[in-house]
Amino acid sequence: MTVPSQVRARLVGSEPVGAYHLLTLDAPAVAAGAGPGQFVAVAVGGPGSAMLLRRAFALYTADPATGLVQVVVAEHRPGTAWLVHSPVGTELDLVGPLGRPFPLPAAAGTAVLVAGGYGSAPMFDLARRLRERGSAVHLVLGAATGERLFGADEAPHVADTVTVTTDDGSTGRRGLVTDGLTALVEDTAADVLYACGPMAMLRAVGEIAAAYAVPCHVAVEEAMACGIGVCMTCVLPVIGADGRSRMVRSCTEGPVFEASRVRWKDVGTLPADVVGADAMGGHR
Amino acid sequence: MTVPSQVRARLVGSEPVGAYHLLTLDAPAVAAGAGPGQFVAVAVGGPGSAMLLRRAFALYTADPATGLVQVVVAEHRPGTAWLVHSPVGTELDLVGPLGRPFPLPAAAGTAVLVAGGYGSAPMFDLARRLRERGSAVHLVLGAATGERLFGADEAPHVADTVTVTTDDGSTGRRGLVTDGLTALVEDTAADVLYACGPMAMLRAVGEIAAAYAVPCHVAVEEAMACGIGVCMTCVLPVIGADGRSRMVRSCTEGPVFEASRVRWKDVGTLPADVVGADAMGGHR
Amino acid sequence: MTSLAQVGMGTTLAGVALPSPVLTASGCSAAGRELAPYLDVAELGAVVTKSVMLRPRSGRATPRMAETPSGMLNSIGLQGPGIEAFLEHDLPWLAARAARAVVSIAGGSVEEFVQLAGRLVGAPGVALLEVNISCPNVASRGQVFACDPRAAADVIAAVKDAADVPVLAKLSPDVTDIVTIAAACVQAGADGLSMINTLLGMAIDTDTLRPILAGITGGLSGPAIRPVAVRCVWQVHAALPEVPILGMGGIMTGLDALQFLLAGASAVSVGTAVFHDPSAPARVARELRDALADRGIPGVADVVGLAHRDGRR
Amino acid sequence: MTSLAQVGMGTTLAGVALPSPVLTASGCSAAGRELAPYLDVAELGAVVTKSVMLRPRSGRATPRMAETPSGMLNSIGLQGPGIEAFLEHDLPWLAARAARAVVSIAGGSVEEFVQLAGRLVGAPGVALLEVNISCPNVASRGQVFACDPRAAADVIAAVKDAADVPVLAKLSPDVTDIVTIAAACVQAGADGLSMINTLLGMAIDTDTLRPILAGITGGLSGPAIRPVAVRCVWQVHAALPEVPILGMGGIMTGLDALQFLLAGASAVSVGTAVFHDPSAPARVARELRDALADRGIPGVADVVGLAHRDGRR
Ligand SMILES: Cc1cc2nc3c(=O)[nH]c(=O)nc-3n(C[C@H](O)[C@H](O)[C@H](O)COP(=O)(O)OP(=O)(O)OC[C@H]3O[C@@H](n4cnc5c(N)ncnc54)[C@H](O)[C@@H]3O)c2cc1C
Ligand SMILES: Cc1cc2nc3c(=O)[nH]c(=O)nc-3n(C[C@H](O)[C@H](O)[C@H](O)COP(=O)(O)OP(=O)(O)OC[C@H]3O[C@@H](n4cnc5c(N)ncnc54)[C@H](O)[C@@H]3O)c2cc1C
Ligand SMILES: Cc1cc2nc3c(=O)[nH]c(=O)nc-3n(C[C@H](O)[C@H](O)[C@H](O)COP(=O)(O)O)c2cc1C
Ligand SMILES: Cc1cc2nc3c(=O)[nH]c(=O)nc-3n(C[C@H](O)[C@H](O)[C@H](O)COP(=O)(O)O)c2cc1C
Ligand code: FES
Ligand code: FES
Repeated sequence: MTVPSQVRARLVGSEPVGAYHLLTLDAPAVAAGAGPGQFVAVAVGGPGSAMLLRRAFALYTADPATGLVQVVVAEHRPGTAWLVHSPVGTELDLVGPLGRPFPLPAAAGTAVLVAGGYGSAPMFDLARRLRERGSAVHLVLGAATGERLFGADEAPHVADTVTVTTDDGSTGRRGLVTDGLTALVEDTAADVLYACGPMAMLRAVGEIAAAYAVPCHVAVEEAMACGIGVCMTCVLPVIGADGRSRMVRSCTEGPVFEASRVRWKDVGTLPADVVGADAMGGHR
Repeated sequence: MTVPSQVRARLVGSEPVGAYHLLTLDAPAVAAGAGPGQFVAVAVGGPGSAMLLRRAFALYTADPATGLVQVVVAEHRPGTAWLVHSPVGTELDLVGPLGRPFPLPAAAGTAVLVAGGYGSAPMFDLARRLRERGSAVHLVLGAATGERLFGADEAPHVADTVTVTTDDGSTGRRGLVTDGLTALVEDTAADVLYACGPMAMLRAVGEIAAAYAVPCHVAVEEAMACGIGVCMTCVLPVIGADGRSRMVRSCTEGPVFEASRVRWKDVGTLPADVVGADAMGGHR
Repeated sequence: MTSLAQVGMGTTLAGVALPSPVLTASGCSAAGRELAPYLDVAELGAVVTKSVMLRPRSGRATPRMAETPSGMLNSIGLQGPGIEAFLEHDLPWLAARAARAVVSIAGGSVEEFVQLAGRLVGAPGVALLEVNISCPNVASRGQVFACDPRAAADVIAAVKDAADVPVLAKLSPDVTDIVTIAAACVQAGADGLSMINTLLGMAIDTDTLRPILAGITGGLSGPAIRPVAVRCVWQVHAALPEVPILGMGGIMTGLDALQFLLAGASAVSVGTAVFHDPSAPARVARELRDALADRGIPGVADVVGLAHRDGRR
Repeated sequence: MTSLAQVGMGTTLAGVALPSPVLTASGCSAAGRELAPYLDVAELGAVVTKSVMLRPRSGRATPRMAETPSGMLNSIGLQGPGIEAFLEHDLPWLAARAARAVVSIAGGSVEEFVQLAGRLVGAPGVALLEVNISCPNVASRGQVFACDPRAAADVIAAVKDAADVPVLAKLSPDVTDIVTIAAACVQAGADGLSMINTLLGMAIDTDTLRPILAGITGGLSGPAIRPVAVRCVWQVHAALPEVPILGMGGIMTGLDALQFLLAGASAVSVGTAVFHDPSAPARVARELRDALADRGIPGVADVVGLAHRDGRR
């Protein structure tokens, strides 16, 4: 795995794209060797900021040749607001690439990629890499509204087929991103699924994959305080190779997990059979 | 006295001037009715700032016709650093005009104005007003270095004579601003002194004024948490009309005081004869 | 969505009806007069006045404050003109504007507290007394009343006897178990609790290599302490759900105020925020009203303590 | 001005010589390994490891954190693999890199602490034990050891007996009188004190109208609490000037670290700052060295507790 770097990265581009902002950063050390599904952690608020914690963003592009990386940011609360309003030229403190990338299959085959909202960001690089290795790629993009789709225009360039859905029908098919997925998996005889987006979507994709006994890799999004594996805030219950469940760090052991390993319905709870749950007293 | 306003003021100009930054703000409500010696209090750091307290700056200009006010800012620590690096167009939260201005004499006469460093900021408007009322104005500007003089070029336009001193002799006469002051007061038969600058300088000017029995108005600079009179952080021991000393707020009852009223050597202490010192227990 | 006009902003604090749940905090708005350029004091829930003592007090030497990350330290030393001047100049100004006063009193002995409460009997516009027990008790070598349940209770019981309006005990967070102190005050007759006062803190000047404050230690306030304040309100409301709470500590926005109401406060005080924004108490009330409307909540009374229950009503 | 190379960065903590006064803080750098891309763990004063318990622990449900103004709340619940895995995987990694380990231990009973100390006897690279007594005592209905002088002393005395390295007692600021707890720990044999642990706090989600943390309350850390931490170090050093202190709480910069040394700490831990800047412990040490050089101070030893004395040496 690539060793992450901490760099001061110049913001060289910042432009609105639909409901999002596309930020381009000059960060050669981060761009070198980053894989799709990895993320960067950005300090926000500038000097004198009351915001201590970094914000995590999946890499949309990472070009070792130019040294540029791009992220797609949804303006949410103060940290992301500061980021999207930072003028070009701002120096950002960036750590990355972090986490494990989507694993690429050993042999060429047929992959279905499913993304919700800005969850599409890592899918373009993933699609390119899969096609480079000879796989067929079918890309499904969904969002609440057309504005919240990211990359629908670019999609046909990286995928063999593209399906677009929106909850309100403003763009593409009306409905959930998962609605036509069963048919697609069947029709394309998919032998691997990849997904990135809201937890409910990941879970649904994972269930479809399980029904067809197809491997499914999903990138989760858990609140992270450190992003580098030292704080234990970003955990979720994951079943290990030994069949036992553990609270696993999504920043270092994820954000990409095999969907069948994640105990979706127990996320946000402490299942009694998780390793070490029996030892929990009232400690904080 | 003018009632202060709280306004969102657009930064319309920001330029380095020697060691300082001259900031121009569009703030008609503040500009209307401000007098020399009054100040504004500016919130710093933008949204998500860890800096809670406003920073105080003396008004350099306040033009009711254009609605513009100007302040001269020395970059010191994070709050002033943020201010001087704020791009033109930034909206600043401004409260002012605050405090009491320098009192103007009832009759025309001869005034000596003494300023140290950015303490000259309020002196130009004061000089103009004194001359409008027929007074002769002698302006003494001093600073550690030539870089830290503010307004030496403008000075001849507002004063009858200008004396410039620097500690290092890089501009004007070498020495302290107070060095030639006794002679000047004597030569001009000054009948009022005004001063703004570091505490040690104010005290020295006050002593010279006392020696010649000339009234002397000085603008002090005490650390202020609120600037509007509600917190009691900005006090110094001042002798009242009844001869008794009190801890007096420099934001509302100052920043301009009659020098002979200030107990200079007791600033930063709690003199036992101050009203209410006898009641002090261990309360915080 | 509830329409803005429909949001019920009235609240009841220790039996006293207030038109708004947003008050000033003691020591952060003097006696209200200085805020007049920035807001209408009569529209506030009440003006909580700077703690007044019997005699005039000079306060401490300067420096009296230090800015800290998202907070500040103060060591004012309860500077003030004493109760007589307060009765003569401050209360009448508020009464003339139909503003409600919550008068904060401070003393070094039970007797001083009692005298203060006595002097305030019948004074115009006094809605409540707030008893600042974060004062050193002269009789026990300066131990702060609020740090000892018995000392706290003694003060409250005595003030309760002397006062003609409901009494709030103002608690310090600098204790091992705030619920014990709260319960002692309630037992002694407190009609409600104000919490929290500042945390004891200090800062050292890395140039002079000495403490910044002339008083060495000082009280930490501002958003930095808000999580501690919300926790105190939560704990006390959980243990004593019937006891009215005036919550404070780091409130800067309407959503901050909402956190305190959800934790169990019936009203809130806005303190240090005034130094950042002199219109803060009025702005916080507006923002709170907007937040309630956005969430379709009919009024303040509907959210008090709600976070202890099911969440979404 | 002292030249940079001349500044003596070595310090002695509870009798143990450390090459730098800047350490990590327990729970904020795991066991050091994850910091390797950002700094050289061997150059740190020591790595203070996440509090380890006897058995593997899952930690709490999520959400486990909330950002607050200049701080954060955490409610991890001491997730960890237990002492055996720690001895097998974590300590050897540090020892192989010639890094010093301060091993933090946590238990629910005196017996658990003793067993942990026993298992660590002879373990490689252990410079000190840090005893995290901010744990609920199972025997007294969950009251935190650090909040009761007797319970704290019992743990420390027992660990002291079992351990073969000097022992630091890690104190909680959530007490009425930290000096009493400090003195009890020292009396019981603590070779030094670590302070402070987090403050108990909480935050409420104004959308769900429920506490943010799954654990409801959590520990407040970061610059927000620095004034409280400096005050605790100051008070304890004033009362017990001979007792070595490892100071922590909101250290982000070299000047912040200097405040703790001036207040009386012989070394400092950098905790939450690591989440903001993974290189923080190394950066803080560099900035501290620069600050000492700028001030013409020969070394760390010259500033420990200096703010209690005349100021300018
Ligand atoms: C691995 C990963 C990849 C991500 N990729 C993207 C992306 O490509 N584009 C994008 O717009 N967003 C992405 N996010 C979510 C993004 O990190 C949050 O929206 C952002 O941190 C919110 O910051 P804020 O200041 O607006 O919100 P605040 O609510 O003020 O943030 C407060 C704290 O909570 C954390 N937090 C809040 N919401 C989230 C969230 N949804 N996920 C994780 N942490 C959160 C913040 O990091 C911060 O520490 C990703 C998150 C993770 C964990
Ligand atoms: C009435 C008045 C008029 C002033 N006029 C000017 C002016 O025209 N030009 C100018 O450059 N400066 C002026 N100052 C000083 C200016 O307010 C401080 O330099 C500035 O607040 C420092 O902010 P900082 O963030 O750089 O420093 P920090 O040290 O980070 O400030 C921390 C806190 O201390 C306060 N503080 C620090 N230094 C001072 C100081 N010297 N005086 C008052 N408060 C201080 C700040 O307001 C803030 O609350 C004036 C101060 C007062 C009281
Ligand atoms: C400068 C200052 C002076 C204060 N004076 C008093 C006081 O006289 N009496 C009192 O009970 N509390 C006093 N307080 C505490 C506040 O009323 C309030 O409890 C505390 O600051 C927390 O709220 P905040 O964070 O909104 O300021 C003072 C606080 C500050 C900052
Ligand atoms: C996420 C997190 C986990 C922590 N875990 C522990 C722990 O296991 N044991 C311990 O003694 N302190 C723990 N602490 C407390 C820190 O060691 C430190 O005392 C406190 O955070 C104050 O320092 P800081 O502000 O530099 O973080 C933890 C703090 C945080 C933020
Ligand atoms: S975010 Fe800190 S361990 Fe994952
Ligand atoms: S600065 Fe608050 S009273 Fe003067």
